[in-house]
Amino acid sequence: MTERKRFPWWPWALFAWMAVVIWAAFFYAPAAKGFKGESARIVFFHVPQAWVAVLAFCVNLVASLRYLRRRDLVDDARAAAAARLGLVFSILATVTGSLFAKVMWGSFWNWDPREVSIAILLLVYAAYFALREAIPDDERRASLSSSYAVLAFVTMPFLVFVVPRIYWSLHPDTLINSRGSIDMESRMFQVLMGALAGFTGLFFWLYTLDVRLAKVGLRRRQREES
Amino acid sequence: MRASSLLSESLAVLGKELTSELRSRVALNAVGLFALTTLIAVAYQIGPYKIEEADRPHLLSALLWIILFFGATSGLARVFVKEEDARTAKTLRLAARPLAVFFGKLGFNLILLLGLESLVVPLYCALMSYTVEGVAGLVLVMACGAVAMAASSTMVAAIIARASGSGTLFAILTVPLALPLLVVLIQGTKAAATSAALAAVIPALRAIVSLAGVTLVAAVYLFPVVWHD
Amino acid sequence: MRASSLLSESLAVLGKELTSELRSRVALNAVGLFALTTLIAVAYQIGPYKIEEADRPHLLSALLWIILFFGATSGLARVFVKEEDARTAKTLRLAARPLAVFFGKLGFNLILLLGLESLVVPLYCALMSYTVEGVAGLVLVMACGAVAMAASSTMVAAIIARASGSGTLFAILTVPLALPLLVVLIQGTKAAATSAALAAVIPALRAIVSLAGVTLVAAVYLFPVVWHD
Amino acid sequence: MICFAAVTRVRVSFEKVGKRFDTRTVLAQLSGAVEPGRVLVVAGPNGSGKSTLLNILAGVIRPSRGEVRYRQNEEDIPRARWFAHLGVAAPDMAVYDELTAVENLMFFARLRGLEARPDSIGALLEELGLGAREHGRHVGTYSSGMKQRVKLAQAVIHEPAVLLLDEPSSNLDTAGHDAVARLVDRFRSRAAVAVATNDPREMAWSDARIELAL
Amino acid sequence: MICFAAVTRVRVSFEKVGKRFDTRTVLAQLSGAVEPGRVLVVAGPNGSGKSTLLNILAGVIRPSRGEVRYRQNEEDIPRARWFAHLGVAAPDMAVYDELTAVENLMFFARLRGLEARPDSIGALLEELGLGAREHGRHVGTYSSGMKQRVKLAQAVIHEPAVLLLDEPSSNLDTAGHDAVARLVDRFRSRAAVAVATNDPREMAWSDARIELAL
Ligand code: HEM
Ligand SMILES: Nc1ncnc2c1ncn2[C@@H]1O[C@H](COP(=O)(O)OP(=O)(O)OP(=O)(O)O)[C@@H](O)[C@H]1O
Ligand SMILES: Nc1ncnc2c1ncn2[C@@H]1O[C@H](COP(=O)(O)OP(=O)(O)OP(=O)(O)O)[C@@H](O)[C@H]1O
Ligand SMILES: [Mg+2]
Ligand SMILES: [Mg+2]
Repeated sequence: MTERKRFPWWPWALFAWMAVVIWAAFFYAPAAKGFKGESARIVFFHVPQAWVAVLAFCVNLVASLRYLRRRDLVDDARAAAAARLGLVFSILATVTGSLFAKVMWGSFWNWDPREVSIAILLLVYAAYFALREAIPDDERRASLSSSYAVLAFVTMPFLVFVVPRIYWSLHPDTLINSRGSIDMESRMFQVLMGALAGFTGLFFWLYTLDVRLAKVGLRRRQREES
Repeated sequence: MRASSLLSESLAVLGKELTSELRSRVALNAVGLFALTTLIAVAYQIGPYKIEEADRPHLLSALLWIILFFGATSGLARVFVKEEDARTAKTLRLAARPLAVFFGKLGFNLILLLGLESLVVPLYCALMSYTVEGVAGLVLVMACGAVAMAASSTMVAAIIARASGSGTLFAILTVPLALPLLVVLIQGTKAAATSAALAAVIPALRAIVSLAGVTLVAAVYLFPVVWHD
Repeated sequence: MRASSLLSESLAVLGKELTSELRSRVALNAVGLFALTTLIAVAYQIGPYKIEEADRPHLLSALLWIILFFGATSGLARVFVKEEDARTAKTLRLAARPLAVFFGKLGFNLILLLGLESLVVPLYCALMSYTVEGVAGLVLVMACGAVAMAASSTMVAAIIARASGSGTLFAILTVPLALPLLVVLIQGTKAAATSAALAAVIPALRAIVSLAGVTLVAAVYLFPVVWHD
Repeated sequence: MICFAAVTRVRVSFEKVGKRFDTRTVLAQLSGAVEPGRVLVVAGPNGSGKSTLLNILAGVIRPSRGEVRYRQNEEDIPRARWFAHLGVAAPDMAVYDELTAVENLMFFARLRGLEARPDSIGALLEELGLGAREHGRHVGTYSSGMKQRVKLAQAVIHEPAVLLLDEPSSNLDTAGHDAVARLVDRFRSRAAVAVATNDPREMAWSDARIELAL
Repeated sequence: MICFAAVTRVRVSFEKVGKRFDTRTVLAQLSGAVEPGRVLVVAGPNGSGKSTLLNILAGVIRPSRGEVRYRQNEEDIPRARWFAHLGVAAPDMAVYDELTAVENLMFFARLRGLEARPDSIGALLEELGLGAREHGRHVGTYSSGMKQRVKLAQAVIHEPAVLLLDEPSSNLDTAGHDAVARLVDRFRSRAAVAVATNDPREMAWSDARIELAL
């Protein structure tokens, strides 16, 4: 098992990478046209955070389905860890988004469909944890929260893709627009891709940490049992 | 033979549900009366205000669905919580197939919702002077909406009932799940209110039906897990 | 000596209520989350619409109270229904003085309501950009309103719990009782929102306090009858 | 636990008590008394009205006819004060699942105006056969017999002058049954005790007996 | 009542079954079997894990370790089909208060795919000692012993191949106790029966016995 290795190298590489990305976001990338002042630089944080949140909820879904199939409590710990990180990154995306919105649209909160979708998403996963809190028994907690996660995920596409399109929105379109091309200055694009990779790495680092911690707890309990 | 006996068992559950609710009497029309009082409070406090003509269709359909939704949640959760409270859940769990229980309870909730809608919607239109152009479209939206809402709330009620029994948790879990549904339902109702053509509600209807379908499929897969834990 | 022991017994009931709710954890913040989701649903659907400037203070305070009211009813009924469901009601009935039970449960509901208000009101003001001139006045209205609402809903919860046990019935009975209260509360909130002077809320406050007083006196007189049936 | 009720002697008498549910007469013209210092056993087949009688004596159900009186020193106690002298355990009563056994009993003691300390409560639970290592667990996780013990402790924590026990040893094992027998013996001398039972072993506790018929 | 289960013989075996709640081990490494044609009595003091074992055998609780198997004609029955062969009565189960005894049993019969007629249900209730004049009343108004009889009827209405009874004669009078003894005897020959009990009289029914300790 990897627990033996005290100092895996890649978290350090990750830190270095993130430092470079942060530097690049402020000094390498140019200020974007069509945005007020230097405000566009927040995109390098806002977009990766939103992306990681979506990724985390996908990981949560996969782990939940796996739990339902194999009934291994480690999968439940994986699902919980992913949901926890998803919650944190959605909050970060909301905070950076609303800072952005204050600059661009003049108010922190505008009831833009994008904002509402993410608020609902936050509630869904807050409810997920409220449910987990409510169930004392390990196995029952795992199977019920997995079921809720699957049910919640089923409505996610409607939140993220359908609802923002039904309503007129202030929020920019997706990166890959309807013409199938990418409209972005190339240095900006490089930094954004770098940030995406960095935040994804950050997510997986935190995720493995959390899962390992949960595994240790599970194993300690198993030892106590025998 | 499997399918036909599933039907008969589901009907047995539905029948049990109906007799036992009709006998305690309160629960059934409680939902209706709750919605009614809410209706009056809303109509009394908000009704008299002249909402801009352009905002009317949307605002009024939003209010209507908020009332229906709260009326429904206060009743729908009962269907499983009741079993846990009365300690009949274990008896039922040991005697019935999960899917028979799910479809029976779903049927009951559906009947409750349809009854609620046919009580509230005409009254609301009258009290708030809400004119609906496409009545056929509205009926379709209401019917499909009831199916989708019943499916998701039956499922959530089952989860709740097993979670150390708190009726209030129901709301927390359903409301965010139901919001996307609410949004498309409001769209559909608005479309029905403003246009007599049936075609106007088709986009919303498509979204409602697919949400209902997805929820039902997920529920059929998940309910046995939740029910047998 | 009678009075002081009544106090200590009421505190015992309140303490029991608090530990048992804190332990099941969900129920307490459930009400909060429920109100939160409601808040979002309402703000999302109604918030963006520009309501005429003249109508704003009234409409917004009406909406605020409707949200608070929904949030509260979903939680307050539990306080007695729970006892009947868990079959602890007979035990409590045989061990405690009716008034100790009443004041203990009233205290619990009051804490719940005050917590709900301090969560919802600031958020509502922020989300709906509802500017309040007289903050002190608002706080007074909210506090007195909580007492009045807790008194009437505790009483109704007791009636409900004995009436062949349905939590939903609670809502039916509270709403008509609460309508006059809601009206004066909305008045008071509106007054606090539009005027910084504390004097502006005095008339509404007087009405609220007297309504609360009347409800409390009636409850103290009626509760032992309802409780011992 | 020192308590005002320990020194009082209350006599519960019922005269021509009858109870009808809808069209069915469950009790008819029943008279008798629960005397301090004696154990009254109420026997009879299932459905004969044992629990109904105990509920009437406790004031939880009003009789359709006849009258129940609590007398202390030749004076009638008003109905609203009965509960202070009364300890009851019955199959349709429960204690709080979310509280531990000790918290439950602390609560019931405070309701009766007692200054109960956890150790005296612990002693009472031990007397009923619930070991100390269980005291800190939520009652909701108890087995049927453990719950029954907590329920019995709740009935006697304030040393009531009148003790009404409905099927006190249901769900209990032999050790539990013996503990209840000892409990009844302890109260025999200072309280008026009534026991409704289906268990032949409990009939032996009786000083007086009412046999109900279907 | 003719039923597919009447001719099937199901053997329930459990191997190295253990159950932990939080940090407490209730059952550890327990093995054994409920054999068709025999009555297994599960005895032990309150809180020793009798109900937990029965719940595990019924599939209501998952064991923390070990395994339960239902075998019929040398073939394993999948967990999802256990319930069709199973009849259970336990203190933490109830039937529907708002329905009458007959309606309750009609409901449970339909759930099992049986064509139950009211008269055969009436006969079953009479066998358990619940007279015909009570059949039409809501179970909510029944006495504790009458409810127990309906619960037992629910457990056997489909002539299950596996019968799990937890404290079957709690709340019952002597006549009721005899009726349960007769019921167990009737099932002894054709079903696998397990009885968890605190009542010394019921120990005598055993062909095999598991004694649990605290
Ligand atoms: C509170 C306010 C905001 C929230 C909650 C928010 C939320 C989100 C979310 C959830 C995404 C991911 C969407 C997806 O993957 O489909 C996203 C992407 C994005 N947001 Fe925001 N946002 C906010 C404000 C803003 C503002 C004010 C701007 C700039 C004017 C902005 C620019 C972008 C861009 C350029 C993307 C990338 C689009 C894509 O590739 O999908 N956001 N935002
Ligand atoms: N609320 C009620 N409504 C109608 N009938 C009732 C009600 N309560 C009790 N009964 C009936 O009164 C009769 C006596 O009931 P009771 O509970 O007193 O019997 P019991 O002697 O305690 O029996 P058991 O030994 O089974 O506990 C029963 O037939 C019962 O069905
Ligand atoms: N859900 C649970 N959580 C924690 N502990 C539990 C749970 N269920 C049962 N226990 C504990 O497991 C032990 C065994 O319980 P069980 O109900 O099996 O006992 P039992 O032998 O049936 O006792 P009785 O004769 O009193 O019915 C008890 O100590 C009980 O408190
Ligand atoms: Mg009885
Ligand atoms: Mg047991």
